[in-house]
Amino acid sequence: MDAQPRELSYAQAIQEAMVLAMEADERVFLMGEDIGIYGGAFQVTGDLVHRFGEERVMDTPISELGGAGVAVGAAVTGMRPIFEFQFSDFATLAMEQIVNQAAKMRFMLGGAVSVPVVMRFPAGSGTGAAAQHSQSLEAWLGHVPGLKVVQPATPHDAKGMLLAAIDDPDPVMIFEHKLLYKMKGPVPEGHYTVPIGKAEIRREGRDLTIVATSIMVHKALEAAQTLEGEGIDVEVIDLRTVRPMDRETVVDSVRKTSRLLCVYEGVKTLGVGAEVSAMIAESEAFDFLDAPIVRLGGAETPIPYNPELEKATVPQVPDVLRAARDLVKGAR
Amino acid sequence: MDAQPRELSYAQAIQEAMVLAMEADERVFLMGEDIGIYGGAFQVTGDLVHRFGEERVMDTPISELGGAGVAVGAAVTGMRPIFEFQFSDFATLAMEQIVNQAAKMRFMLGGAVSVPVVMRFPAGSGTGAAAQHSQSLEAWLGHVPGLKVVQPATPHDAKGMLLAAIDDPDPVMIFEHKLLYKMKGPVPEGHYTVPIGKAEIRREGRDLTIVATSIMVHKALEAAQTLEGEGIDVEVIDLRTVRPMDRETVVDSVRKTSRLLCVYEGVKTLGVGAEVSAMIAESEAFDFLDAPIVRLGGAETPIPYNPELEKATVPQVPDVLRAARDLVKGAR
Amino acid sequence: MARTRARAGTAKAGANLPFLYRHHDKDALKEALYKMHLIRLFEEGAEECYMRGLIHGTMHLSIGQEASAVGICLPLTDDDQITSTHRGHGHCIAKGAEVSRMFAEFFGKTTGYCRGRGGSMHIADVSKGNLGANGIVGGGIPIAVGAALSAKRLKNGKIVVCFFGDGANNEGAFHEALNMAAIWKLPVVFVCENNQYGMSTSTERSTAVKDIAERASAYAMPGVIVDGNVLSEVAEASHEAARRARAGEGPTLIESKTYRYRGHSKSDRNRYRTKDEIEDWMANRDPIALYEAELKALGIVSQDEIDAVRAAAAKEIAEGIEFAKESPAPVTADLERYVYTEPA
Amino acid sequence: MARTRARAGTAKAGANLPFLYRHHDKDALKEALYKMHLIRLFEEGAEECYMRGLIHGTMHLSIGQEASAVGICLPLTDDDQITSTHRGHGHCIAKGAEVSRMFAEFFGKTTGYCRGRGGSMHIADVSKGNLGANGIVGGGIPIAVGAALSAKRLKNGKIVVCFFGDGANNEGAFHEALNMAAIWKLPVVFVCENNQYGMSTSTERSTAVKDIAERASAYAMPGVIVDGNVLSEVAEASHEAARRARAGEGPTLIESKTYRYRGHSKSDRNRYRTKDEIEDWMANRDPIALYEAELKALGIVSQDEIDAVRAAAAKEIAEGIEFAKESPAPVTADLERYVYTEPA
Ligand SMILES: Cc1ncc(C[n+]2csc(CCOP(=O)(O)OP(=O)(O)O)c2C)c(N)n1
Ligand SMILES: Cc1ncc(C[n+]2csc(CCOP(=O)(O)OP(=O)(O)O)c2C)c(N)n1
Ligand SMILES: [Mg+2]
Ligand SMILES: [Mg+2]
Repeated sequence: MDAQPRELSYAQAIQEAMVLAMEADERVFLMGEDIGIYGGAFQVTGDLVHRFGEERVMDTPISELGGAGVAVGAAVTGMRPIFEFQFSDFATLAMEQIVNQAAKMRFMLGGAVSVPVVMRFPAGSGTGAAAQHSQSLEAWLGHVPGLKVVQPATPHDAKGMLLAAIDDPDPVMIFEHKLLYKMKGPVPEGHYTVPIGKAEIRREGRDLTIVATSIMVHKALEAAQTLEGEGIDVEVIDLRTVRPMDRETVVDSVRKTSRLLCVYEGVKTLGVGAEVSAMIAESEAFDFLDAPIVRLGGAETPIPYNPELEKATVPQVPDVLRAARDLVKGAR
Repeated sequence: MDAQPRELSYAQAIQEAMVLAMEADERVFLMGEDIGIYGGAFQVTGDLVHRFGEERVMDTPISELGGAGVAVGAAVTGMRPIFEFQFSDFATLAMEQIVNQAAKMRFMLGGAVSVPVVMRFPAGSGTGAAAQHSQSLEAWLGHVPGLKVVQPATPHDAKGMLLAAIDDPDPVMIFEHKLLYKMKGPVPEGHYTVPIGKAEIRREGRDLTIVATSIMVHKALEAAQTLEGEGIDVEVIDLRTVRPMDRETVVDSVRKTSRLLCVYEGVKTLGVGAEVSAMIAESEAFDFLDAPIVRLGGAETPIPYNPELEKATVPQVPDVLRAARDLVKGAR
Repeated sequence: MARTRARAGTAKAGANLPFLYRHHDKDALKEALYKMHLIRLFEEGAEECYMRGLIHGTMHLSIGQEASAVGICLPLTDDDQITSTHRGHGHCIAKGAEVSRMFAEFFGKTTGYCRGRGGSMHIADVSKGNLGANGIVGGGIPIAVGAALSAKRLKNGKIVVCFFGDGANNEGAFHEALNMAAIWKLPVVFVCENNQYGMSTSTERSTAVKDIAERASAYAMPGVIVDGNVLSEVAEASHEAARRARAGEGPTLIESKTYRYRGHSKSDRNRYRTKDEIEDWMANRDPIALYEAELKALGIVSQDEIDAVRAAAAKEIAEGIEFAKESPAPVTADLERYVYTEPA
Repeated sequence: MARTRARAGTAKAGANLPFLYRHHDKDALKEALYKMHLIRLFEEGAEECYMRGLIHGTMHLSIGQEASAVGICLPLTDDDQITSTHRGHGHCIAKGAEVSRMFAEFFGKTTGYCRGRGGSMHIADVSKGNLGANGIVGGGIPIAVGAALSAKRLKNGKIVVCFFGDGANNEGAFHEALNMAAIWKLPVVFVCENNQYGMSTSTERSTAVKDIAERASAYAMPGVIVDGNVLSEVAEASHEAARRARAGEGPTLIESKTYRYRGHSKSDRNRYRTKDEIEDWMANRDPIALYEAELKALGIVSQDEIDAVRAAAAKEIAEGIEFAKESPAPVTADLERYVYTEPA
């Protein structure tokens, strides 16, 4: 290729997806706290209110439960809302509408309706915002039939998965890691979609499979680079979707590498990695396993304010390196 | 033993624990919707309001978020509230107070306070109450550091774990399966506790370990009985606690039996069995595994109203039998 | 703060008649009576089927509240939408659903409105604008506001009626939703059916204000109190609220004071209220009896006609139950259908 | 509905003086001034440390709102309790916290009130009755009601003050909590610090009523509006609400109208309000300037004394920052401490 592909930040990529969808479809609109003139807590909506007006870039009062419910009600009656939680932690206020209503309405009504709502959740730690502004709660929603749950790790996927979510007739929950918003990467122009439910092999390798999610994909790739120098050939899979999980891609990889390491930021216990591990332990890949399945997840603690403690709470590159080496060398 | 041990229903056992605690400690009180004159949706509080008065058996308005928050505030300032959710599904309205406040307050304040609140969640399907009154959400709370989460399976444990929970300085979440409330079993008189964090081996066996939770313990035991006749010797572990999970008991069992089946009612994906499986797959028991770790969990659907569909949604005894036979015979 | 509802009619013959009789012709008045009977008989039929083990689960009957459901829905078109509650059979019928498909749903059959997946607590008829009952107290309130937002954005002329109970008015969802409806001036009518108890808890014990309509002032919207057992009063308030909504004047909160005869659900021992209280309502304030007496006193409908209306409703109910019985049950192979939208 | 606050004093010398000066002696008046300066200087110090990279994360400064925090806390004892907000530094100082340990917390040190685990958004001083700031808008409101329930049950004579912002008044938690406080007549004072914006969203755009105090009527409790920049007005309303709470008369809602000078947090570009608006408040309604002018006009405190008060506050701040800098940081080995209560 000659031309350098265009680079956008993750936040810009999301914004571009929203612009394309709003231009293409009058029914698409944005709701959330301070997404208008303020541009969103993370400047994802930016100046869109000037372009599309207050009716399509709607500031809501600080009412997460009601706001999510309004989005659900609008979705079920013909609109295509994209609801931004200011921080994913505030989903705790809206679980009723997300889980009891959005996820189940189609089923409870025997297929009479669809609920094409998209919800965006800025998630994760690393900003010094402490325990109530740093959680990774994707595992909760991944546990809920009726929802689709994704965690794009790159600007490319952030745009493509959001466009796929908007096209999707069912509720799609998008977890965006706050530290990724400023990350840049190639993003194609125009409309394209990245399928929900398909993992992506970010790096091929033979010795070990690392399944990572969201920001951990980049830490895994960084570790893989270092490990390459040590003669350890790592395959890195970006899980991308929590529900429905891409069993096939992970199974195939583990059949090849015989070793599996799951790296995720959410609390280790009952986090996404628990499902990846269990999915493999009951799959046909089990017989190919040469070593225990290891998980690197968040510590069993709320996210602390102090920056050193905060970093120690979630997996870092050295942790990945250590775990990978131990796994490959059988030094457990 | 000569004297037949006294039998109580699961609901009576819980009530007895509350009575003992309220008699022993003025600070213990009950809060919840319709727990007073109505006696609670499942008659767990029964006539207690007549005995202890409306101040200690407090009917709340239909305000789950606020009610849970009041319990948290009371706990942190010297009282010992026991908060009853009418159905565990309504926890979706109170996740903010449970997860952001109760679970994290001690940590966020650097140890300056404790939050000795007990919350009770009538959970599970089987009553024809459909998708919004039948969920099993223990995995969500099991994912949250700062909480302790238990699922007593017998009247004995329902009383003993509730008493342990009331004594506990930290927030304890108790998931009670609605279909267990009427089940009878031996319950010792007086005060005793069943430790939080300890699984219980309900039946010893050599061929296969079944880790079951809540009502599934009884289905597993029933299946084990049948399998015994087929020459399959099953060890049944009642997990009892989701957080902190008893690693040791399960690891020891799997080292002995080499096979693990997890049986739980919650949605399979990211349910409690995912953690049990992952815990074993990364443990020293891995090397002893002779077969994949199999999970029988709830179907990937909301709970349907129709009773046949409803039954098909969660594991039943024949499902356990089938899975156990397949596992032991290697017929996967 | 509660406002008075009455608006003087222009002076003409019949100007002193209650609202209902000024605005509706005999056919419509008979149709309203038919629906009230249909609801009452539906509830009684469902109750009997439940007792006989034909219906499982739980159900919440609205016997005694028929004027509220029917009166509120009178000014609505088939395109207008409602959100309903756990006590939603009456709303569903008032909005035009077929009782046969409702029974089929309670029997868990594929011909039911929810194909047997929802049951009583999720009864809906989207084709007639009923977006569904709700198992979550207050769960439908924000959804109604969202539906009203759609109507405003899509400029489709629809309005939305949001039913909920007195108990629901203490949920945070009520507060958040009414505030948003007000600031955005949405075409929605909030109808609090105050039957004086949320399960066992009386409004005195649960709610800081005496009249729930008082809370309307916290959202700068009109709050109206009506006797929910008097069809004309309910219809008049609904008419005016619907007019406001259609005219873009924003939401209204109607408090419809009524009473449920039966227990909260099938497990209720009725310990929180006296037999006398129940009997007083049944004997002296029954919405159907009140309406029939009025129709007769005004010489609009005769007793014979009333009997015929009731008999026709009874026939529809009996046929509906038969239909439900004979309908097929879903097969477990279809368990995972309708969780997601099937690709077209 | 908002009530008038003023209560005529009994006729005696000084009866026409504003409330504050009738009820507090010179020492107390100077102490209040000291606290207001301490808050202002604390915020400025924290801001500077943040700019210089000594503090990370985010913070919400209460510059401009000093009279509200100090005036509300005036009638409280050390045993009384408060719940605070994300904009909670002022409340914390007004309730008696040491600025050194607050700075230490912001610096993430073990000597901080939260041992470095909480930071600005969770600043607390339980020893002085501050149950903590809260990162969740509205999160502290039900907790305050629970604390008031404890006080009532334990009969310990404590009252609870619950601070929250105008934005928080649209959360469901506000509604549910105020209703419960009212029906149970709990000893709690709700203080809505209406600084006219929730982040970027003005109350006009977010809230259906003009005055948040109007919402008190939805909970049958008194609603009081005060000029939150006038210390005496705030103190008078707080005094009366505290009296009611102590007397078992139940909760009060105080709306304290004020203004924040700084952006919502460090990432705010102030696009939703004009520079003129900000400057007008700073020039003409500054709470410290107003109070100082009054003290001087009434001849209670001289300019020299004021200067000395300010200098003393500045010294305390400088020493606090030094203390924080020199304090030790937590070690990562302790990461999992304080998640659960350690066995005694
Ligand atoms: C969020 C939630 N809380 C509690 C319940 C249990 N519940 C079902 S109906 C009901 C009473 C509702 O009272 P009200 O709103 O007055 O309606 P009514 O039953 O009187 O028609 C309760 C407590 C529920 N379904 N949802
Ligand atoms: C539940 C929740 N929603 C949103 C936020 C993000 N947020 C933090 S402060 C704030 C504005 C709060 O406004 P207000 O209550 O008026 O307090 P102020 O900042 O003006 O002091 C918002 C939206 C949050 N922290 N918690
Ligand atoms: Mg009611
Ligand atoms: Mg504000």
